[in-house]
Amino acid sequence: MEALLSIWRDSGLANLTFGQVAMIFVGFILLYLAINKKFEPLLLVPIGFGGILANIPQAGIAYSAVENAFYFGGPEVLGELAILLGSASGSIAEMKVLYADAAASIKAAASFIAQDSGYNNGMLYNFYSIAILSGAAPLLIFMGVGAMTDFGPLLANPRMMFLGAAAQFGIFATVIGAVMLTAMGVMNFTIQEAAAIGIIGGADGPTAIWVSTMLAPHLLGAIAVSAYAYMALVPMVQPPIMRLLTTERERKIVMSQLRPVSKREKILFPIVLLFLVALLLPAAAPLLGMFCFGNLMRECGVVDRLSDTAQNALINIVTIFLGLSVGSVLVADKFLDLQTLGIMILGIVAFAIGTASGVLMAKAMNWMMGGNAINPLIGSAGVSAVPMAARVSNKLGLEANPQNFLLMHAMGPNVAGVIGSAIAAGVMIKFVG
Amino acid sequence: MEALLSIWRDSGLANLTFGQVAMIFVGFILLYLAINKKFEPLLLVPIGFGGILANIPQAGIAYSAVENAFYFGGPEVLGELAILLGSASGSIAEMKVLYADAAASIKAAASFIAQDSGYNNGMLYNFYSIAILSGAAPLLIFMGVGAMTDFGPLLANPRMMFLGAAAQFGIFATVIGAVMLTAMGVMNFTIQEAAAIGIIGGADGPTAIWVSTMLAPHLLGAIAVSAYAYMALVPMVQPPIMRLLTTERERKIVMSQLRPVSKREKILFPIVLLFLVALLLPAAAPLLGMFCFGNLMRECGVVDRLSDTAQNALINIVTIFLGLSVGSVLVADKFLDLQTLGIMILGIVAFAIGTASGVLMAKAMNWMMGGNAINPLIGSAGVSAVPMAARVSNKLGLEANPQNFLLMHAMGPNVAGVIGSAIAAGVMIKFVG
Amino acid sequence: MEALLSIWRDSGLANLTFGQVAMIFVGFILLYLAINKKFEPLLLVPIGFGGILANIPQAGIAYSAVENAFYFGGPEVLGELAILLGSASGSIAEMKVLYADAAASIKAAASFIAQDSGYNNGMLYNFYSIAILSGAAPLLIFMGVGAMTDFGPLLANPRMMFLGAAAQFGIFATVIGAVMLTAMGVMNFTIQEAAAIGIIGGADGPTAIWVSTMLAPHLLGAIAVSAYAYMALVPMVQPPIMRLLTTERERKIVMSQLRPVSKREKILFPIVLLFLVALLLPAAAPLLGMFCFGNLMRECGVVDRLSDTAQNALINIVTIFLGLSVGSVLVADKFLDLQTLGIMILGIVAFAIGTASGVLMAKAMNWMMGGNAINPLIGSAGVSAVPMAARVSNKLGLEANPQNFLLMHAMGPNVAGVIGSAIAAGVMIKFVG
Amino acid sequence: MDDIDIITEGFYLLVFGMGFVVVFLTLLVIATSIMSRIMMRFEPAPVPASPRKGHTVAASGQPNDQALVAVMSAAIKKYREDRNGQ
Amino acid sequence: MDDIDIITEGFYLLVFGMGFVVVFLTLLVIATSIMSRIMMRFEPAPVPASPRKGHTVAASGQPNDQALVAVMSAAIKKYREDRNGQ
Amino acid sequence: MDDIDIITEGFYLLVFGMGFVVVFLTLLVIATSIMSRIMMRFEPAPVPASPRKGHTVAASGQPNDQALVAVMSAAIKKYREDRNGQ
Ligand code: NA
Ligand code: NA
Ligand code: NA
Repeated sequence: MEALLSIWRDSGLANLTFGQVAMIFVGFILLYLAINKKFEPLLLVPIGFGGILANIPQAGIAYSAVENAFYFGGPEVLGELAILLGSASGSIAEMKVLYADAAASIKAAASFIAQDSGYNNGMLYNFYSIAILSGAAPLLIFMGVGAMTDFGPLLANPRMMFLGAAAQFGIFATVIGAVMLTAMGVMNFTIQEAAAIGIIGGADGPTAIWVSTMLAPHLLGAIAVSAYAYMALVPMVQPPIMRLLTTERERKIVMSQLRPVSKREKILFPIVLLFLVALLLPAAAPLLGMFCFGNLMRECGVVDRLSDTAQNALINIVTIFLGLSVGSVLVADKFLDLQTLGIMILGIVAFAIGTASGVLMAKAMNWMMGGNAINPLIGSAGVSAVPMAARVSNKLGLEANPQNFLLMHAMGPNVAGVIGSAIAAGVMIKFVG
Repeated sequence: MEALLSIWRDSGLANLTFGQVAMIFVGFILLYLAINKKFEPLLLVPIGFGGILANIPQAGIAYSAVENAFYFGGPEVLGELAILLGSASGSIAEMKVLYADAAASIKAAASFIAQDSGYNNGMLYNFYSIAILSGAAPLLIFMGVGAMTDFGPLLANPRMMFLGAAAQFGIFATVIGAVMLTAMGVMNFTIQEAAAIGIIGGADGPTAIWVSTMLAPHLLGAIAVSAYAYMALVPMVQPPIMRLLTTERERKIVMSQLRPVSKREKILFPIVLLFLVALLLPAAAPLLGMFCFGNLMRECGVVDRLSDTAQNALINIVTIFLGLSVGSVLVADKFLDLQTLGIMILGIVAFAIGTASGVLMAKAMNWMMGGNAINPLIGSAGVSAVPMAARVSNKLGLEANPQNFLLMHAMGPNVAGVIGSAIAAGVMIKFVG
Repeated sequence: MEALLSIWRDSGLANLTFGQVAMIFVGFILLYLAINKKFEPLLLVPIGFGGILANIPQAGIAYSAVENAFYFGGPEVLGELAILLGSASGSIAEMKVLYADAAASIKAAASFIAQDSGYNNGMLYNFYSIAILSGAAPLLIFMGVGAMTDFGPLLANPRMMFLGAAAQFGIFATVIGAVMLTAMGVMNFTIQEAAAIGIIGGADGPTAIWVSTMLAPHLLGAIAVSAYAYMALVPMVQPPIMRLLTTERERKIVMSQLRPVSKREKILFPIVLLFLVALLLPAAAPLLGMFCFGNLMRECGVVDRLSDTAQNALINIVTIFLGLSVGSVLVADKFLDLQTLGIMILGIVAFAIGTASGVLMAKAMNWMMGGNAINPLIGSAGVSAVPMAARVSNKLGLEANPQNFLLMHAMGPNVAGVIGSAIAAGVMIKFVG
Repeated sequence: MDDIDIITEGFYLLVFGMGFVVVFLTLLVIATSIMSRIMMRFEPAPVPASPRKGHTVAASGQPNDQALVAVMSAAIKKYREDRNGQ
Repeated sequence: MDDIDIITEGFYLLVFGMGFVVVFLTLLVIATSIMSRIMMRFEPAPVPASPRKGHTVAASGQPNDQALVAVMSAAIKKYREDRNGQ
Repeated sequence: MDDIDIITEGFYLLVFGMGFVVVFLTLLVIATSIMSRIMMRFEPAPVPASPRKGHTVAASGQPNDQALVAVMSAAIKKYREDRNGQ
């Protein structure tokens, strides 16, 4: 009887909180979007599933050993932790606050106490420590992305870089938006949080995760989910903005064919880029360094087996762990918050502004150069979201003129956008990190 | 001369103990079984080789830094450790006992002392910490197995689940066996040890490793070896039991063809399963959660590259480390024990009972439903051991009736057995963990 | 304005030291050699790139948390570290020395202090800890190399082992060279450093890295770079020596065809080798153990999927991390040193002596056996550098006699050289480690 | 007394453990059947009970397919070996 | 005061951040152009602007190639499944 | 004195180290030969001295094989690229 009762007492059903139900529902929505709507499934399937696992009651899969001791520990272990943390009341709420602010040595001691009482890090917490807390996973993803990126179209027409720069305006405009909402008392973001939210507008998942790990780790879940969700929404969000800001005639502009690019140029480009980053913005060096390393492996032609692995086995493995880890922070008290709503709204605004800035920059460049060399539709590809944004440009170009293939032309600003967001990320970390 | 002497003094030959010789011999037997008899070679080759490496005298490959200091350290480091551990006698035997029971903070301090004297974790000990102590390896294997599992046959006939349930009786009957042997004074198992031994009867290697890591880590070697060895013995152990419990006529039963199963059902099944686990038995959530995650990646159709990696590169890498790590605990003082003999005997008994229970359950189902819908030969497949047990069912079916292909029908109970053992594992951890 | 100044103050350009410029230049040279000259690109591309990343000013990518606190920390964190380390002057130079000699527990405490002030391990430092400090990466590379090695030609003619032994004379002669330079006051090497430098002559990258990690970690960069660079130089360094020491007639010797080798012999060979290592030189057991494990996986025929992974995904992943990690120690104060020059010179001498010893040993064997069974050109392959050295033998054989295919014959001493260097490595660690 | 205790515990484990396994899998049968029924209403059963991993199955009557795979697997192996060795 | 502070900080970030992005990418345009010009002097542009990853591109007019790939990918898949299952 | 010490150590290392390498490999020659002899009694040498990794070897007189591999490797590469890009 006692046993039956214990089964029931410790079952998920008897311990389910409203927050957990809500977050499991959020997880299902992410899985639905990923599987049925094909929203960035490579990330959203693991994130959604990780979110569900993290919210299974009583399982503590996403908690550290100390958190597990807090939630499931008896009076003995809680008493020891209260003494260690200097908690007067001994209430769990107070201890959690004290623990969050404790010195690293105190945290280590708390972990030892928890382990001595049989509480261990949950599996997803271990993944989170290794993949995200260490900063390794976004960097390795970026290495793989570098190994998958062909800078040929950008090298053939380097001025496209300006479109990639302009589209980052969305990032900084969003920071202002977040700051304004705070000033107006609607939301309450610190400048660090505002900066991390702005990066969503960079349309680059790993960059957003990397920045928010450093500037606002408690918002990681909301930011990562927004970033990937909006990257998937590119084909819906961008076209109306692009149509609004361009004339039919502009959309019909046929661009001149790209010049061939030599192998040597492709090999040297990641080195030139690394060189500039090293000299001007060391804060962006880890992210762009790994990106350039991946790209050099791809282009140099002598380490194809490493490049293959970086693009396949390694990036897939890291994606699985990164996705589950991001999912592990989708817990009710961090996610079900007015802030998350603010982040979602600001994120989409960032996106829209970035898209508009790119298109307007393309028009400005035509105006400045006094010609019609650039179809403004490719400006929107400057937000990154490779290769989706470039495909959107191509699609709208074909609508206006069935012979107008913009894909290759749009790949230039598209990959420039990746560089642009990484630079913006470095600036954020440098200024407010 | 001194140098020559030192070479000899520190050579393996001069330091070989009987236990090491015996364990190296055990390692060779495992390699022989794996290579010549094809006994689960993917695990038994690394386990056997790891066992040999762990028993090389003077190399300390499987020892932690502290253990290496105990075995090879001079009086100075031993003195420091004795003070830390509060050992009155300063004998290594006493210190080992004190160390095993020490608080986590003391263990960390002991490790610092050992490192300061130049003793480091052996390579296999590092693998063991990362793969097994953290609990990661069995979970990742389960993710890969999930990605390899097709639930179609089970979904086409969900009642096959009862066969997978019945076969788990072997697990619990074995617990009783272990308990009885203890009560009779023949062996001396705690209830935790009995539970961990019982799981061998689940015929599922990663589940057995995961449970014994939590309930009886000192028996890990014997339990893992038994589990994999008996999984390999399925084609020998099961047929006589199956023939004994069935009539020729029963064995000839031809089962009706399975209905087609839609893609959607396959996508939803891992979610339904996860849902039930979350609500009813959170203790099984890490194991079955990863299993469902792997299966969802397989079936959802939008993350094929992740599913491929989970089934190939990742599971292979984890298998290498898991195997070597299990091998690293095959040391004389833990393995060459009467308990190991008890575990081997109880394991095979568990297997036999599980097989019999599955077959009898199939007969009972026929009897209850008043028909001949189920060929009792597929009941034995409920023990898991995918896909070997299902092949055994198929083979015996063909013997009785050369037109009777039972393979697909047996896959249902077979994969149900995997779920059943994981649930049994969760119950064990919940009740005695 | 303040912000612009801060951007400038923290930019790479404003902080670049001469040492960093020089080391970045070294990185570019390594990339050039790897990409344009195909010098062991699989290692030298990641090493070169890692070297550049490690020397980006202000980024601290290759520093530990404590080092980052030293270089970038304010007076508060430096004050705390000075108290912890017992530094009277509080100067960074003094603290670095004290930290290097501090007990492991003090180092852990310093790391906590640094983390509390917001300083973290750089990415490359994390890779270095996991891949090299733990000793894992060279061992996993060796496992992969084992899985790629075919011992057939050696088994067909085991006496070729003597050539692999003779070529290791280069290793020990180099130790004498280093010792002599020290005695003459030209250089200043300890016996540990001399031993680590000697291993360069073993022409085996992972072995050299493994040994120098244990005997002379501060020379790791120079030793690893020399080892891989000279392996790439084999086709240039060896031929003149080989021509000098052989007559035209000797080079024309056609060797009798190799006997067929059975699968069983190939399976048993790694076990025999492991057995000898375990009995005679446990210090070499981790390295040769993993090598034998890889080879057994290759030959046993029942774990092909593990063998494939060890030869592809796993070794590629480890190579990326190992290369970047080695690159991370290419920092000015460790590399731009007279010692590095000494290491480069001694390394090439080791190589030359090893080549000569192999060739002379082949001639001696012909003389002792009173025949012309062995073409002395294959003696040089005994240095290892698989398969390049064997190809060099083949090429020179074809030059002398266009029908004389020595490749397979040279593969015997070639793989014997790998075993020989690993044994030499074990002896070094045993005697001076 | 210890002996009796452990026996009691063992039987508890047997009864509740086995009971739980049966109850759980019964609920899974029910949940799966409901799910399948709902799904079949939407989509009337297209895919045949996948012999995706059916090794023994074969019998798909396409010897060419088998031969092609055999040729290819050999060729791929050779290609890989050549590449590895370079 | 806090509100004003954060607004100031936000605008600083906007001005300096966006300014830095533009300056950096402008320098990158210049550096890339210089690099390309130097390279083109050495090697007069061989490789066509690689559609290496161009998915939509195709149109290489070789249906045989496509068909071969399709046949092979299917065969490889089957081969792998068979092997995995063994 | 230090200098003399390190020279002594160096020579010790030379003599004992090189000696050990030679002794070890000699024992390995002996052990391998014994093993091979025993094995050959059981199984009289079937597999030809594997040119499994022999890159230069070829000369197996089967140009078709080579061509097939070449075609296939190209096709596989293309297939992978297409897939990666999707
Ligand atoms: Na962007
Ligand atoms: Na089972
Ligand atoms: Na060598």
